[in-house]
Amino acid sequence: MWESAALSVTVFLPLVGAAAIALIPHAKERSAKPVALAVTLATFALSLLILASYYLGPAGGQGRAFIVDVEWIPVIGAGYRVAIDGISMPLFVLTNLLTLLCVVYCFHHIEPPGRPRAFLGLILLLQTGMAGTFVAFDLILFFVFWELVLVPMYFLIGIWGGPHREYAAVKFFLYTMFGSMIMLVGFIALYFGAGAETFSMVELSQAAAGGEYGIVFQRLVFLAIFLGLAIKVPMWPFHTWLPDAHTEAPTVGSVLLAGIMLKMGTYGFVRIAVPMLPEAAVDYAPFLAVLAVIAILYGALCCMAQTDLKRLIAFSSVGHMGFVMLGIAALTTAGVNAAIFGMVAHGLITGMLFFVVGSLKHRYHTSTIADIGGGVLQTTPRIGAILTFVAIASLGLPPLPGFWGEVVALYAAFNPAEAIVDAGLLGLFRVLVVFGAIGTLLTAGYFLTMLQRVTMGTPPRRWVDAGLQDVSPIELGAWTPLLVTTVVVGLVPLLVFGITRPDVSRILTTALTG
Amino acid sequence: MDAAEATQIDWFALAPELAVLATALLVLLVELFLYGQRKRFVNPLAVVGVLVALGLVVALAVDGSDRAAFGEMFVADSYALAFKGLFLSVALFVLLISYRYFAEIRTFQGEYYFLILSAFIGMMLMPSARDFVMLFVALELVSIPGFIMAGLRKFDPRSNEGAMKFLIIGILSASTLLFGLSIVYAFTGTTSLAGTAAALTDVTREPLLLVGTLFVLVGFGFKVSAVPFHFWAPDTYEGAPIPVAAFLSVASKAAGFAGLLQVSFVAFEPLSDAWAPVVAVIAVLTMTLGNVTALAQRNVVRLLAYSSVAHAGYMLVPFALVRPGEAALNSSALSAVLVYLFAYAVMNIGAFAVVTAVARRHPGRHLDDYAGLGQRSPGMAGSLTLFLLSLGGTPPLVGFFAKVAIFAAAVEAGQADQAGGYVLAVAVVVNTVISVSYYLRVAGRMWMSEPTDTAPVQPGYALGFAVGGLAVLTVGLGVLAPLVTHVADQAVIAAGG
Amino acid sequence: MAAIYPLTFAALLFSVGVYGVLSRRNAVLVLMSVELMIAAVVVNLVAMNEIVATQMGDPLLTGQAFALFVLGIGAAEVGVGLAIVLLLYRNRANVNVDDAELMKY
Amino acid sequence: MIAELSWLIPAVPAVSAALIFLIGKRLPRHGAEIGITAMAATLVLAIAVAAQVWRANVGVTIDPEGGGGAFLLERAVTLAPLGEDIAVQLGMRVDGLAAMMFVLVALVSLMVHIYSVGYMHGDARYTYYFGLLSLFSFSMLLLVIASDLLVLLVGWELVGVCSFLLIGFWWERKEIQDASMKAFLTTKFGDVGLVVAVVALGGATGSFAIGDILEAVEAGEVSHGLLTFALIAMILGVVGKSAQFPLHTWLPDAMAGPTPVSALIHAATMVTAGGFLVARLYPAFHESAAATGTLAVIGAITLITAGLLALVQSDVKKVLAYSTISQLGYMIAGLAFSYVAGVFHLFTHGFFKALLFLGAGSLIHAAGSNHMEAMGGLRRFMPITFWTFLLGSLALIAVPPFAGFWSKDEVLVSALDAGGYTGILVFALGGVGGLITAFYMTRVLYLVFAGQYRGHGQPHESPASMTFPMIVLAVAAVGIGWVNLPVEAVQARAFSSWVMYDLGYWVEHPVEFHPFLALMATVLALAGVLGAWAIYRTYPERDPMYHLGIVSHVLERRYYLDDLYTDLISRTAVRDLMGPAAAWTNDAVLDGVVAGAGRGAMGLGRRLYRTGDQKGLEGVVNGLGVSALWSAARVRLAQSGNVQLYAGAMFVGVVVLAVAFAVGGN
Repeated sequence: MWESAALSVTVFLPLVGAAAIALIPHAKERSAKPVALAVTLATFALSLLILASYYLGPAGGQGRAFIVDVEWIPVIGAGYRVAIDGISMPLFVLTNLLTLLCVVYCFHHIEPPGRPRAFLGLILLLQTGMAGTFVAFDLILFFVFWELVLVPMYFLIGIWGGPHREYAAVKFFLYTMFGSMIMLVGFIALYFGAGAETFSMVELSQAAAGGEYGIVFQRLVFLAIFLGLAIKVPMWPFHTWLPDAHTEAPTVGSVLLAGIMLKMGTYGFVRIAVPMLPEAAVDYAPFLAVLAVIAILYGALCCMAQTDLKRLIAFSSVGHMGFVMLGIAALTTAGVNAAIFGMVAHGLITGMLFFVVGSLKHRYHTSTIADIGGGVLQTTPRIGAILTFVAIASLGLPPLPGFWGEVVALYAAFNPAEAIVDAGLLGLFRVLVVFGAIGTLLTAGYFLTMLQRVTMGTPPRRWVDAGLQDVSPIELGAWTPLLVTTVVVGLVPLLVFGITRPDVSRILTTALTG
Repeated sequence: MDAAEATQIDWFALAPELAVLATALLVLLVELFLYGQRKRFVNPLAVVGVLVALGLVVALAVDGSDRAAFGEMFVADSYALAFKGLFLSVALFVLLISYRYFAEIRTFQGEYYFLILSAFIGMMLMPSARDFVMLFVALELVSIPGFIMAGLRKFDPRSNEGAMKFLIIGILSASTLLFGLSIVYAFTGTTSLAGTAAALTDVTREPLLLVGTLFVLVGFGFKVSAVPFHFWAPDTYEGAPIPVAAFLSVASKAAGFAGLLQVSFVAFEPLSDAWAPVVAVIAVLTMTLGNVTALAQRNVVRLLAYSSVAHAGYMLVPFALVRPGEAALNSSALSAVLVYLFAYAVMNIGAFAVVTAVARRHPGRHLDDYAGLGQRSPGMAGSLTLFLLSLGGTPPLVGFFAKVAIFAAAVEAGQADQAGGYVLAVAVVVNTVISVSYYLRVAGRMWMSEPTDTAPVQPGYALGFAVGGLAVLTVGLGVLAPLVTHVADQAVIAAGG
Repeated sequence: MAAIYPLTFAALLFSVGVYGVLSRRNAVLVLMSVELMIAAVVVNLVAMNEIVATQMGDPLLTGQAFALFVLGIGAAEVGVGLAIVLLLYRNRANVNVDDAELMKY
Repeated sequence: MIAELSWLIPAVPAVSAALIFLIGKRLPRHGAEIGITAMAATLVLAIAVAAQVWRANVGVTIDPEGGGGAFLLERAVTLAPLGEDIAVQLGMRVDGLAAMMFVLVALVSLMVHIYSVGYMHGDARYTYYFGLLSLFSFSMLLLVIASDLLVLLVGWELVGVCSFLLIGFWWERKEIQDASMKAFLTTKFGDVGLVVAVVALGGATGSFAIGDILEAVEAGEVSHGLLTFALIAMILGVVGKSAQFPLHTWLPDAMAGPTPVSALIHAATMVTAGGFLVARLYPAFHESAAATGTLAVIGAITLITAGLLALVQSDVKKVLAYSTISQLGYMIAGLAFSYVAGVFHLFTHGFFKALLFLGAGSLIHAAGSNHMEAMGGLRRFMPITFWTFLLGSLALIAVPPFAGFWSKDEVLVSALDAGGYTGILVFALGGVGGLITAFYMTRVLYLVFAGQYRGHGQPHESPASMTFPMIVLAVAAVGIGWVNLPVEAVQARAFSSWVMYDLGYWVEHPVEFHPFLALMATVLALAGVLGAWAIYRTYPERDPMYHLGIVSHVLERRYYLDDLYTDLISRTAVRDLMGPAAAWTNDAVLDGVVAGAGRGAMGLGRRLYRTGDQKGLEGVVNGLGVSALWSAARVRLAQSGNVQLYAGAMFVGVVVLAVAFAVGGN
């Protein structure tokens, strides 16, 4: 019973919650918050239970567990197939954690026009979409969840966002939609390409390992799927929707966008693109790697030009996801491990960054660096300290999580998969490693500059007089879990590497060695 | 066949049509004896009649056996029943939308309901017709009431104008169709679809014959408003009463597709390799032109009109994939069209329903009338958002699975090495994105800008029920997609005599 | 009798109708041109029934029957058409089809 | 056996750091007590471990063939599996080198803790300061004890950040912010090389454990090219961290931080991490002549240029900073030829340079200024400071028998023994460097302690909390060199065998003691002292010696030549030409390059963003949308509203299609 129901309940509980919130009468708007809190809390607790029983249960901490495989649309062989394994687990838990904290944060502040009912309803809807994406084992189901995410985020940005919100929202929606539609075509091609006409990811992976797909076919379909995923990641040069979306989005919107939604793209590479199109993956690996490194350097350089905190962090995401993609492009267990670790790290740290910047914006009514004018460490010492910590964490200071993701990705790129070496591309990858390492330097550069201009120095008079309030208890409540998790995961990387490694190596060995 | 069997009639097979016919006459009669406010009670009457017919259709479906009448000119098979079910449900919702609208105009209610019911009789005949004569009769039975209904707002020059354009283009295409038929008849010597198919399998393809078939297709192209036969649609929709616009954009279009299906999948199937490419071009043109033009629209009804043109384009894609003798491919193409029609009916009527409701306060139907609707009446705005997103093909709404069906058909064809399949799929993708951009503009207007007036929209019970029900269907049929796909998959054309 | 004659005749008739529809401003004349097109169809059907029936024994005289249907429905259409033209006239005091362009773009 | 507990050595400061940050503020002494107790405990442990290693290594006789036999304790737990067969291990690698570093770090850190109680007294962020000190000690010890390159990298980066935070401790002032940024980013630039090196070594050997890597290298499993590449990359890291030419410019600026911090981080411990790293992987470096050659050249250039720069500083801390750079140059150069030489100099230098900095701190504390013009005659006011400072200076000048003498001598000897271009280069420049060192230290001594007090404010001796550490370190500065006496009387070359990683290697590479050479070095040093004495003796007030009538006159005359020499050589040549020249190259060229690089990156970023991102990519995306709307505006014109045009379009369509159809159909 637990085995079969747990995942579905956890995924759809927020949906139910959203419905419940929608039914709250307009007069009792406020009571939406506690409801949402209760729902997300329950969801998070459930996901922790799942995590626990994944280890203590028969799965013993590897392989797929909580498998549900029900016929859904027999005509096109799509089923309601959900399960969870070592690759999904960290992201799944992270999703529920971040959403919970976002809801907590909403007690502190919701951007105008307020309307907590609608806001929280959308957040919960979003949660279902994100969590579902990570546990779906059927391409159509995956796609449904994947797209389900767009709509609430569109409204979050469009209604609660900044001055250019509508432009940003539409751009976000259209850009991503375009990619995913192409991806859908790719999925359907996979369906007809395999002998067994099914959308089950597991069977398709097996089919691929069995050499069902011709190389030309693989290359075509990989391109289609790549487009969808790359736009979501976003990989250079498909990233232009991201800065606008992040800058305009309300705080928790940015948090979820950066914290979870970007991971959906990279997760797609690990779960779909590589296992189902292995040979094409090998062929395209160098291009992925090059794009990734371009993203690293490019993101860092663009950050140096930013005058707006949120936009700066947005571009920093481009760079960080570059490291993730570099790891994936290496096509080795270490690389994919590093990628997943990098996703978790980026989720925790960048999520936290957006929280802090959001709070700054809430206090200063601007996120422009020049207007804040430095001295945050004096006006609001705690926030300043937290910002410093998170920024340093984000520039990949060991032993905080960012470091493990980056350095292991570099290691993996230095020793890419056999197939790549056989293709005589070892040299290319090793050169890329050097450039990637230079990227870390640039990252440190702009983050420190940012710190210097924001936290250090003496604050302008007006802010001193404004008597800004330091961290509020609610904010602290929303942030402490993140900060603690960041430190713990950094000190004990086993927490993530341990979970992911067995399944990653299983997937890669089946995919690459047949 | 000889005259004897030609005159056998299976009344049970005809029962739904007869029920609607009876209702139509009854409505016309009863309305004479009702005065003032009471006239509006003809609407419930019509509803009851439609429900009865629907029950009969279900009964036929349960009975399951393929029935025929008039020497198999008329066949009630699973395909026909599926369509009849669709048409009657559409009729139900159109009636619900019409109730308040016409009760408030207070003119020609009897005539209106009579006309619309007779139009639906025509539609119900359409999928059952297995003979060009019957097909033509059904087609005209749909069109002629349409002409009148479009002009029903006699006092409104726009309405007249719309009706006139509709009429002229309509008659032109009808006569084109007939001319084509007469030519085809010259080559086949029969008017039955199956007979035509048989005759065409091994015929020398003279240009004249091909032109004839093309003329026939053109006749239906007008009905489904495919480019370049679509010009009437926006103007007519704008002029017509909104419920009629809904009727035209969904019901009569669906009827057109039903006819087109029989013609192209049965009668002209042997020549498909000749005309399919042409249809492909038409399909791409239609969806692109519809979407691109819709981008520039400020009048919501016109916007929906162009969007419905675009959707016709999507629905034409499977026709472009038909190949002679490839049963598997063709059947999946067929069911793709069916799925899309079901989905399209649900979401488009929904959209028009909301527009009707809003138009009560803002007859201008301008985009700005929708500003801040989300705060004025969240229910309406929410439903309209659902319908628009569904039209844009967002999962898990029903429109998404319709798109999937189209993609599937296209890609399957692509797999069966017609590269054209992939091209069409990509064309659909690009167009979907374009379309989403203007759907989102409406949605954004509703939620993201401040309301110009604060009074909520009062749809009234019938309309409210219609909107709610359709919203539920949009989500429900999305999540329970099998319901639709299964029906579509079961529906196979039993080629009559 | 060779099929080509009636076919050519019908085609010409049809073309004349089309020309009329496209060129005449007066709605009534447009409708009359439509009648020409329909007439072309009828000619075709009857003639073809004659020729084809002789080739492949068609007991039901389909073409003839079809021609009757066409005539009937064509009449109905034009009837409705005239009604609408009348309506137009009432609201606009002329029946020029090309003046009717309230709705465009 | 106590060495098993070595993991406590970094653990204790870590705990103390956590405690200080959490509860420090509420304690009576605001957290200082925690830090001091913790470091004391650490020191005890360190000494115990060191003693055990000593017992194991010193005095054992080993046959030349056998080799090995040096004390080595490795314990590790897997921190996380990274890939198929590679993991990162949290472990300790305790050998002589580690034990030596334990003692050095623990002792200096403890002294600095105690010293800071007085020095930082009353500062607003007192607790934060002590927290950072403990954090730094932890990081440094982690770096030392690490058995895994990744963990070592962790420590390496952590000390960098601690240094960043401590330099920028008074972050209100712009120049201090800039200094801390410059320090962090310059070292980070070096770290790029280190990261690449670590990744490369790990990739080449399939393990990040130092032991495995060394084994693999010695077994020749790593291709020579790859090894050299990795080591050169690593040297980049060393250059950055140990402030070697040309990346040394951050260290003088780092003096903006509190002086005790300079003593701990920028003199004794962190900056020596580079040398430590080389020593850690010495067997690997020993495999690659290219790497060692690079080390030698870099070290040589650094020691001479930095020495020259020290001549022209008026800020006492700056003098010490440049002298540190120059001494680090000695270490690196020494490591190029002899393991022991470099490590030994690292060891002794740690003590006396820390001492000198603490002394400088005490001076600044008293005079309220860094500038030697504002000092003078302080000997009378602060005797303890004077004497300890003097001892430290002697050690630095390398006057026998003070600590510096033995270690620097070791460097020169090994360079000479090694011979070759690099050897000669290092030897020659090292000799001259000795002269310069002596020159500037003497100059400092005179300017600060001799003559009258020229500053304002009331100079006074520093409190006991500050003088005590200086005394302790002074003792070390005097005596620590004797642990490696070359004479057989006591335990000969105890230090060498103590820190040696492989006693067999030690047998193969004995370092002889050349009395003549030592003498020459001493003479050079004394020459420097004399030169300085000759110049600064009379600066700036009138020297009573002038009033001794004829005697002084004769002395004056007798000193014509002397003056000539000193004027020409010392003052003009050395101080007025070479010094400024070097200073200019430093500030204008090297510093310009470093800063320029930063600005360049910024500029590039801006241009890229404006044109590339916002115009290019963004333009494409928006362009699509715009073009769609544009075409919409055009296309809709077809909907003219005229029904006959509609019909026309329809028939045109029919005809076109019909033709296409009729032609293409068959």
